[in-house]
Amino acid sequence: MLQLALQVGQTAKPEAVMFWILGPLAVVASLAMLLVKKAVHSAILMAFVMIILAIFYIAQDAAFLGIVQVVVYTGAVMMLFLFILMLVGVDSADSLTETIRGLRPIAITAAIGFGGLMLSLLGHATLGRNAAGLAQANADGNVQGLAKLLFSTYVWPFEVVSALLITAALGAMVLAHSHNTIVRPTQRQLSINRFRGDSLGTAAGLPGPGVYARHNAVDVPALLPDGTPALTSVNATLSARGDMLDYKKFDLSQINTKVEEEK
Amino acid sequence: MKWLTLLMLLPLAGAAIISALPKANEKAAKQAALGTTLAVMAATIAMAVGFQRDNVDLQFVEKYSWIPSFGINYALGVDAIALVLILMSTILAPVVVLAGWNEAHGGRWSVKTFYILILILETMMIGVFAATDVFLFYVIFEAMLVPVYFLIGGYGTGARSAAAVKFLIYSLVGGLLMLASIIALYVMSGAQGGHTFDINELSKLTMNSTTQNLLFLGFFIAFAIKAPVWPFHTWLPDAAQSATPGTSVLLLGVLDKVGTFGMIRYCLTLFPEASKTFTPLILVLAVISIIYGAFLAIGAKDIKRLIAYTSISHFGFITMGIFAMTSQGHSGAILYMFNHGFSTAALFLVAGWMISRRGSSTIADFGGLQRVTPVMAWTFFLAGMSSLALPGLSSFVSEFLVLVGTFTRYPVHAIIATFGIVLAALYILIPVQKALHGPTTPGNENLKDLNLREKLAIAPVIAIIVILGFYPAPLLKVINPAASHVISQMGFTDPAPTNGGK
Amino acid sequence: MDASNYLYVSALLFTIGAVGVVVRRNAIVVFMCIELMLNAANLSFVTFSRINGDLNGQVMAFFTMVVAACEVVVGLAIIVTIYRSRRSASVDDASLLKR
Amino acid sequence: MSTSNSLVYLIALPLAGAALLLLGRRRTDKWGHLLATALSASSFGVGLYQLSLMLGRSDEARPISQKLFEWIHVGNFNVDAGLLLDQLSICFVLLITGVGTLIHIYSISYMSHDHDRRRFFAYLNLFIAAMLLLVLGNSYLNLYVGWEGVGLASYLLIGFWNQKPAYATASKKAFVMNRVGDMGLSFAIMIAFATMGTVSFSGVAEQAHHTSEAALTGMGIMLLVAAAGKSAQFPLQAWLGDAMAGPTPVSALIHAATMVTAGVYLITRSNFVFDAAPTAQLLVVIVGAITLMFGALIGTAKDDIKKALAASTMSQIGYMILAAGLGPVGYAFAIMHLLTHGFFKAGMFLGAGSVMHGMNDEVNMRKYGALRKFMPITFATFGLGYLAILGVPPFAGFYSKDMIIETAFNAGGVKGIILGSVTLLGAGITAFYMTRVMILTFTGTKRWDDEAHPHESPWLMWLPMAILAIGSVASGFLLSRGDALVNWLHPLFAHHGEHEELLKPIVVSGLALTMVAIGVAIAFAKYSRQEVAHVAPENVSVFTKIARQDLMQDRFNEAVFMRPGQALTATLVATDEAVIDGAVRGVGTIALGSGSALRGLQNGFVRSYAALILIGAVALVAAIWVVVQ
Repeated sequence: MLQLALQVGQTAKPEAVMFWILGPLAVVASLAMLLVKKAVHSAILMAFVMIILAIFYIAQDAAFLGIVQVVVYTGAVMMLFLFILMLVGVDSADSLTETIRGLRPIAITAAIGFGGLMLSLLGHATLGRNAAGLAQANADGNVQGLAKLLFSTYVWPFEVVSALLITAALGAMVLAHSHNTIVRPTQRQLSINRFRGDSLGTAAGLPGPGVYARHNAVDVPALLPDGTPALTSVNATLSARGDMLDYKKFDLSQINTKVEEEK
Repeated sequence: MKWLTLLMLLPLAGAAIISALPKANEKAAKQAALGTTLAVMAATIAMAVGFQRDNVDLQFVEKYSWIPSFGINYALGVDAIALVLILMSTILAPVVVLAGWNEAHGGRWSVKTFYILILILETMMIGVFAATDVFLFYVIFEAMLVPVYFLIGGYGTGARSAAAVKFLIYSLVGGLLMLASIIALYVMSGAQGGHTFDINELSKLTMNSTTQNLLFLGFFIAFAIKAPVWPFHTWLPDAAQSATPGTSVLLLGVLDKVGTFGMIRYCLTLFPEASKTFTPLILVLAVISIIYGAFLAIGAKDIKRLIAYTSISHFGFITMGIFAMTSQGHSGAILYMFNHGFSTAALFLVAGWMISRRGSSTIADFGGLQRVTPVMAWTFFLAGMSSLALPGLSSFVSEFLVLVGTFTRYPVHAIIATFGIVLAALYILIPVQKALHGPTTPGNENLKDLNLREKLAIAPVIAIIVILGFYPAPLLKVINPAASHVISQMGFTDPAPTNGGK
Repeated sequence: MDASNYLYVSALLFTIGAVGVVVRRNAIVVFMCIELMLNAANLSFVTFSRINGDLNGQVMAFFTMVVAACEVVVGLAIIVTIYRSRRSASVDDASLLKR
Repeated sequence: MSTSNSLVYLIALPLAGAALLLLGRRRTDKWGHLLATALSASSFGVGLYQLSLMLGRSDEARPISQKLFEWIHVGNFNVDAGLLLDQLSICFVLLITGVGTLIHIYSISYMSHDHDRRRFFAYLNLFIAAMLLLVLGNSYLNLYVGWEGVGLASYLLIGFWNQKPAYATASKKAFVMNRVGDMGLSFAIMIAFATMGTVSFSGVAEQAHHTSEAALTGMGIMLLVAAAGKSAQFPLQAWLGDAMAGPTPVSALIHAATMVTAGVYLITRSNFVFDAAPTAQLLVVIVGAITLMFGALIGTAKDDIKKALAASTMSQIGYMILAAGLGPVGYAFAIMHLLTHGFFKAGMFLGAGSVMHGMNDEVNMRKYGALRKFMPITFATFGLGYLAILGVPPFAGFYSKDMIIETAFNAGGVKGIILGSVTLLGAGITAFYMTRVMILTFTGTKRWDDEAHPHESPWLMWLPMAILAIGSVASGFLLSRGDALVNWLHPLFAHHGEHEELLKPIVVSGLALTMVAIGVAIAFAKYSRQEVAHVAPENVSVFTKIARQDLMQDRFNEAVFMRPGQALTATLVATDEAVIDGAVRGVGTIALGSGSALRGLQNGFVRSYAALILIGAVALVAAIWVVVQ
């Protein structure tokens, strides 16, 4: 017994160090994922958590799963996320202010309750005190062990899951395939719209950023001849992301008064 | 010959024919409905002739396996009680069709649909009395609500949708309680030698008194709502007020009888001990129904509501007769069910004609009808006299039997209930005075008297009321063996004359 | 090193993921949170596999991954479709369930 | 008991008439009244034929019966529709059909201007049939059918002119109060069945000896209630005065001669019950005595001739009930008074009808006066009836009423003295108010308006009056000659030896005549010597005021039954709406409310659904936690 305990303690030491560093990191990263404002940041944090989990798998004698985790999640799934993010673009609604009244306190209370109860339950459970370890099961190698199970006991679910995967791929294609519900306007149509539209203001095309302004950066709106900023001159994505500079600073009227005061 | 199945199929066939008719040809639909109901009536009478009246077992028995994995059978059979009620239903059906010839106009759906619903309802009316499999009974018991719901909600007047929903919900609540009891019976039958829904098998179950009491209540409340017994009655006046007169006749005359019929067939047979336990309570409810219904009828301002309240009073008598556990009370109650069907039918039909002529169902809007429409006034008066149980008319025999039968075992209840006959005089004579007597109310001078169709419709009802008043023996001879059989099954014998303790 | 520590981490991650699903409005982030919850479950599976000394848990985790991948593919496709018609990836905007 | 097949015709003939006339409707307008009269007369003929047969048999063999058909047979409750004709019923049969036929004849003329005459005759025939069933039924239940049947006929006839709301109300009142009495009869039948197992007269008579006094007393009291309802006895007397709303022949037939005496028949018929139940018997006597005085007092204050006569009827029936309550010695005298009363009161009612006929249907006696000259025949027949009711020898009332007074005194002890005094006093008051009626109507000066043209009635009307007047004169003498009626009825009643004679008949007659003389004298002094006012004077004593209002009987009923009843009805209607239906609707409201509250959760936001799932998960884990702990 003592022998065993010592043995476990010895072999476990590096793992413990690893765990105590990476475990909190994973938790913090996932919390951060929850709290950051931008979806891109969330995605990066998510990838981070997943890599940590891959490490955990490997540490727990699940080498194959660890590799798969890196390949599938951090590789494929997270790329997919980022790809979609880029496709969809950023959204002005993506703020952290709650719109459904009372939902956030309820969610947090429930989550605390859930987490607390789970932890308490785990604390009371009597498992894991003497982990059996996978030495025996992985005797022929982890991949071989898994393969044996997958292609014997779990062959039927395995096939079903493969079918699911194919169906999902097909489904995604069908769903994402655009039927051009909105007819894409032709060059001619766009031209007509420009000149026959409500105002002729757009006839010459959208103003470029920074014209007449004190800055000519892309995130600063141009100023119209009367001194008012032309908001359309800044790229819509930038304004949606909130990356547009505060144009009030560059308002002509403000500039003029400042100049006069300097005199 | 499979009489009962034939009886049930006939109206369905009629309904199928009507549904095949063109929608525009309303007259053909009416004629087909009348023809079908008359055929059913003839078939029922033919079947009744073959009934052996001294045989207390179920007769015309049919049994086919329906859902074998649950032991559910399509099992039919009638005893005298069911026979009498089926007879009443099938006689009333053509009367209702003929009397309410123009009832379906102005409904939400077509005239065709109205008669299809009526015929489907007739099938169920026969089935509900003939079913001997508890599950089959339950299914029909609930399915009956559907055509009635549409008849009230689609063709009624006033707040018809609300009334229909109220009726439906009340009945469903009762049905739900009954279903729970039925499932419990089924489960227990499994534990005691094989799952079954057969009423004869179920009546042999042994169960402890608590179980029996609870299951009894499940059944009884369902039937008390149906009947309706105070305090489960408030759906009836609303439904009767909103429904067309013909529907009301079927509702009060036939559907409500399912309640009292169920008390005999299911409550007493399946739970004899619990029935005895609850008898004091039920008798009190019955007496309250009698008096309460009568008072409300006196206070009613709407003629249809008034009739509905009188029925509550009458159902109190029937319930009291059933639970008095004497052969007089029992026979009286069964006879009362039959008679009440006709006297209420007469009242409702004539009231319906009065209302359709006047365009109002408020009693105060009528007046002096005896001068204007003597035949209609007379039929209403006669129907009213039957309702107040005037000797010489059919209701008297049954009411008096119930009272006498109750008196021998429960004198106090009988005495209080007898006060109902004074109240009955009031609740009939007050509307008679307001509607038929006095000076003719302005607007009523040109009302038309009954036409030939209406006379033809009401004549058989009045004839039955009068003939059975003087000569109820043919019916009593059929009912008596069955009634005494139930009483002896329950372990009761009629109290012997006491000679006042001397 | 007590293997059940992984379970604690798993529970915490799962809880955080659950909160995220409820609180965040961007559909993509919601999906990420769901992935987080699935991963937390996977961690539990792997840990239990280790505790029990057999590979069944790992097989389960493997299946979970595949299913999760399917779900992400379809889910993101749905998001794209919705975005195309509504110009928004907020889950609150798609509240048609109410009607 | 021998059987007969012809009893049914007694009832069937008038019943067929009623059915024919009612169903035949306008087609029978021309000859309906003649048919009805003929059928009533033929029924009388059958009665006479039965009497002749009966006279030819010995005492024991006289009752005959007929079973018509099986009626109600359930368990040991067995009632056949059966008829019984014995010495008692034959008296009634002849009275009903005889007087009935006369009144039919009278009505032919009296109702000739009414275009609903056919309906009137149909009702009359219906009444005759029902009344015959009442007296011929061989069991209480059969009697009950006739009992309610006459109630129905009475209702229809009182309300014959029901286009007048007051008349319609009067008919309803009569029916309802009768129903209270009917309820008593129901109870009596129930008690009979529960205690003796039979409801036939012969069965109850047989079983009465074996039955406890308590049960018989109960039954007796209930029979008394029934009799009080039908015979307008205290405390169910209030309907009779209003019943005068019906046409006068109806008042004569139903509310004087026949139907209202059914109570006396019931008590006499049930002699075996009352003989064994002294308490019930005593109550009968008390009710009779109270009603006797009650009716007499009301009679003194009424200006409406028909109501005065109605009050007198009530009072005279009080005499009969009182006599019937005195037991075996009184039954025969009750019946005798009933028969003679049938003649003279019917005659007087017809006379009143004749007066009204000549006076444009005026009923207020203060608007009559000096009619003697204009309607001599009416005056003569009315006068003979008047002498009969007063009990002046040798008119009918002398024989019958004096017998009752004598029997009352002979009851012995304090009871005898009280009863005797009451009957004597009643006789005096009767003399007073009947004299008042005579004076106000026929003598004095004329007080009618110029529109009235009093004239004698046609012969169809005065002929029945004349025949009844002959009856008023002779019936008493004929019935009491050699104790004819007493001996005739003797076999039906039990006898407990001879009663002792406390007062000699001659003394009683003397006392009675003295009282009558005093009454007549006061009436003369009050109404003949001085001018009669056209309208009833207002400055009268409080007693007169109370008497004019029927001794507050209506006020009492209103205050004790009607108002609380109406209040109860209103309360129950409101309660039904608010409480019982309210409870049901409350359940519905709760369901709806909780539904709409829960609907808030279904806000369509995926995230809130997710939150719910989370809460569910918490609950699940919490449950596990609880189980594990």
